[in-house]
Amino acid sequence: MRLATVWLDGLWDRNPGLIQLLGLCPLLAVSNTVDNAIGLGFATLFVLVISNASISLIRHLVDEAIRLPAFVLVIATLTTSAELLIQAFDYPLYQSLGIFLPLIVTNCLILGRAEALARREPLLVSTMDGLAQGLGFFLVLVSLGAIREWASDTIILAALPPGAFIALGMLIALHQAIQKILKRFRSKPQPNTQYRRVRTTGDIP
Amino acid sequence: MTDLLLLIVSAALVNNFVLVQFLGLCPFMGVSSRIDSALGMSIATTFVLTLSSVAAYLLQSLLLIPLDVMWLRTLAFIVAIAVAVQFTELAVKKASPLLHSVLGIYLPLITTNCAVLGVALLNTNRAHTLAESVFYGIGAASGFSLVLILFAGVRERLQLADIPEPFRGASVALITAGFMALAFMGFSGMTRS
Amino acid sequence: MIKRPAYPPRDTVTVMRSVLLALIPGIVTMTIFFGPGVLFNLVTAVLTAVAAEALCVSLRGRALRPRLRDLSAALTGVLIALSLPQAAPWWLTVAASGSSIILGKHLYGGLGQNPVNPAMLGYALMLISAPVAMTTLWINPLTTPGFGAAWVAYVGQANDALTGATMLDLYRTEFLSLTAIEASDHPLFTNAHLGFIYGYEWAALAYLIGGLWLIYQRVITWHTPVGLLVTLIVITGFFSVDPDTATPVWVHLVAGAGIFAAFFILTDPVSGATSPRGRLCFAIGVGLLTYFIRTYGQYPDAIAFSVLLMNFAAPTIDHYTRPRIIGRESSVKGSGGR
Amino acid sequence: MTLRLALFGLIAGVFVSVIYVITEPMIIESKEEARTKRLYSLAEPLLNDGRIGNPVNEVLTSNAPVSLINPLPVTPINDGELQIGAVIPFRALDGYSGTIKLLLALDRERRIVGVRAIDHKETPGLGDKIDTRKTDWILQFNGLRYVDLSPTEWAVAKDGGQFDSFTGATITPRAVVNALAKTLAYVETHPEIVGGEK
Repeated sequence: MRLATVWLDGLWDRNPGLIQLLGLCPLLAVSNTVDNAIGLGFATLFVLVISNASISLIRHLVDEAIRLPAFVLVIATLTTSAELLIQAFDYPLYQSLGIFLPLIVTNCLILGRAEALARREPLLVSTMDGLAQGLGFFLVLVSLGAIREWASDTIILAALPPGAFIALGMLIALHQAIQKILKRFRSKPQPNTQYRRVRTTGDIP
Repeated sequence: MTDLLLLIVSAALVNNFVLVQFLGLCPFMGVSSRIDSALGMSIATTFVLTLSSVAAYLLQSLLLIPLDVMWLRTLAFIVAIAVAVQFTELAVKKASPLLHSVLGIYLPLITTNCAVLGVALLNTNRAHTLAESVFYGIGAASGFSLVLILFAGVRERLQLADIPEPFRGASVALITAGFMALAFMGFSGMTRS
Repeated sequence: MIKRPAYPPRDTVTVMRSVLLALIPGIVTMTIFFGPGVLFNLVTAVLTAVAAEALCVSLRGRALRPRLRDLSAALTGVLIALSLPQAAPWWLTVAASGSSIILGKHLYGGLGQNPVNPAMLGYALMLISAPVAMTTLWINPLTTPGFGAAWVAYVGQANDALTGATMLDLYRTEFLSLTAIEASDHPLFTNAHLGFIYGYEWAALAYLIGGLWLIYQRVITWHTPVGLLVTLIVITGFFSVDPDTATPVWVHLVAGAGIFAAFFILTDPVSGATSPRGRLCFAIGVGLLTYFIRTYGQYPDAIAFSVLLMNFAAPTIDHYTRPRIIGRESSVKGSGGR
Repeated sequence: MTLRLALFGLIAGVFVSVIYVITEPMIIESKEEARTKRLYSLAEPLLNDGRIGNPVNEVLTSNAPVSLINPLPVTPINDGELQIGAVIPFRALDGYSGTIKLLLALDRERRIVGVRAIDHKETPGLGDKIDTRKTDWILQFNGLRYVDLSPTEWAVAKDGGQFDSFTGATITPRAVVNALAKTLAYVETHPEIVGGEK
């Protein structure tokens, strides 16, 4: 039951790309083609799953004072590894992802999951959460890539920066519209939306 | 000198960090609901961005290149940025408790602002000199601050608008940011480098 | 006719009707020099705008009649039609007008709530999305097409002989290697009546008359048009020291959408700044940006981009120029500090 | 606690180093393969027989056009010991939005094997049609030699030359054609760059 919620949250109810608005920078920057989107989506998924798993494993070893630097260290190590692996296996992809590959380090989604969940939960739940959130992010990234690449044949704007913002805005509107319809059919009330948001994007008074 | 000024114009307007290069979007969406908080975030980011541009340059030319460990770049930079943020916080706290009470809350957010790491990486990718790194950092920061403050103003106004239900919240904010990026396309092609 | 009101008209219908009336001289002149394509654009854009307005209002389940009677959609249609190339195919006009109303206006909840000028948003969206159509289908006023040729252009097969780039564009691309004297030998200059550019001089005059009438009617104030036009004259004058490389002042003033925008676009009360001082800042900003984008940018007429940029700056301008209500906020003007 | 953090740092460093040591040879190979692939799409007919040699820097004479950087990094293409052509970079400085960087592949008879725009900031939808991802415009030069046309014919149609430009943009195709013509004219007088003789 617990794992089912984790999956539903990651893929739909609290999708990182559409609801939590985490990892916006790569989402918009790398969604100009499907190939780039798939490449960065996989890299992010890889880093997220392993970082969630390893942070869950070391969760008893870190205390408040060194929590943040330790997490950043874990994520940076994994990102550098992903960078090296992509260079080794698909150099053109490495070139077209540019700085957004190393910037996985600062993807708020990854640090966010570490802070919100992995530092408290056991290995299985943390890994599953990483997989679910990462897959949710991957799917939004790839669909955005597909929409933009397909539309850019007729509308040049779709391939350019404004097109990225507008396309994601439209996707979110679609998600909200579908969510509203779904609400009517669900018997149980919506999960509490006052989730603890990570400090990286929180709205500051 | 002209080249350095053009570098600022390029990073601030033509290739605006937020709207064209998609860097620093999380604080752009997160901290832009009021002009005053946007202003605080801008000042803090400008400071850290310039500082970390210099730090990354020194780290690269004094440590990474001589030791031939360029592949540790990402790891080294993120640590340097974390240290720079920490240092800024301490310095501000000592120098002016008043300033610290205003900027303090923004400082921890900056470690994960991808514009900060982004500017360091771009500086090394483009093989900028020390002066170029500093000016590029200033340009990036002013571009970030400019759009953050303007966007905050627009969002204050949007809060009063009767927006159709599915578009409320993040959706209309992103589409409006898209229109802002559209307006910024007017600057495209302005610096010929 | 409408009498000069003693106080500014508050009612939307009256304002919209006055602005539409003030545009009539411009529309007539444009049609004389640029052919019936202007009217085709006009009809298409207005019909699309009104249809899009009706669609959006009914989708939200609001009352339809008051929205259609306030003429605001029709005005947006007219403004976008007058901004588009005169040989634009129908789909371009439909797309521009439709996106103006849907994305520029109803996304934000309709009349009075849009942060940017809908017509300029539609124009900029089209300029980026269909740059070839937007930059090459301008009618050369020396070869005004008849009804038949205009219709052929309208259905999408414009005759190359009738169309080309705008005068501002020619200065950027074709006149580069010429001296100022050689450039002024262009037939559009030698045929001109008032010494400006053939066709454009009368259109500019007609818009000016309409605009002055609007000021007389107190529909708009002088701040915006004066702010834009004076800025444009001063900055282009300042930078045209070398006439061989700079685009002359009068070309900046007359050839683009300068005068049209000064009276009819920038004066949009919703998306601009509110206080008189704010409006002046807004108009000066548009003028400066227009010059720099026209001179160094990638896209020819910069008015649309400049207006959009200043629309986004307007709330911030308001934030710092708005007269504060005493006692409600500590008013440290310009500092923004608390 | 600081000690523990330093320990984490050490583990992280070792972990990354291990990955680096494993992947390094693969990265070098992958980089080289990517370079070959890019050249292959440009100079396919030459590479059917030839192999890509190591780049050499060719010092140009003082009459070299601005379209060529000096010294010029030339990538020779060899068939056994014999050079059968070369790939050279050139640039058009007068594009609509700054410099357009291009690559040119020539065989030893100085016939164009391929031209590609590899970096430019031309307006999307207008000037960017020089890019093979948008249109095939730039392929029209394939198979031509500089001497096949008179110098005045090496220009866009609008300037009285042989080459059609595309609708909406004049500056970009003009810049590319002019830079190409200047480059070809220079190579014509210095055929040793592509392995040929006068």
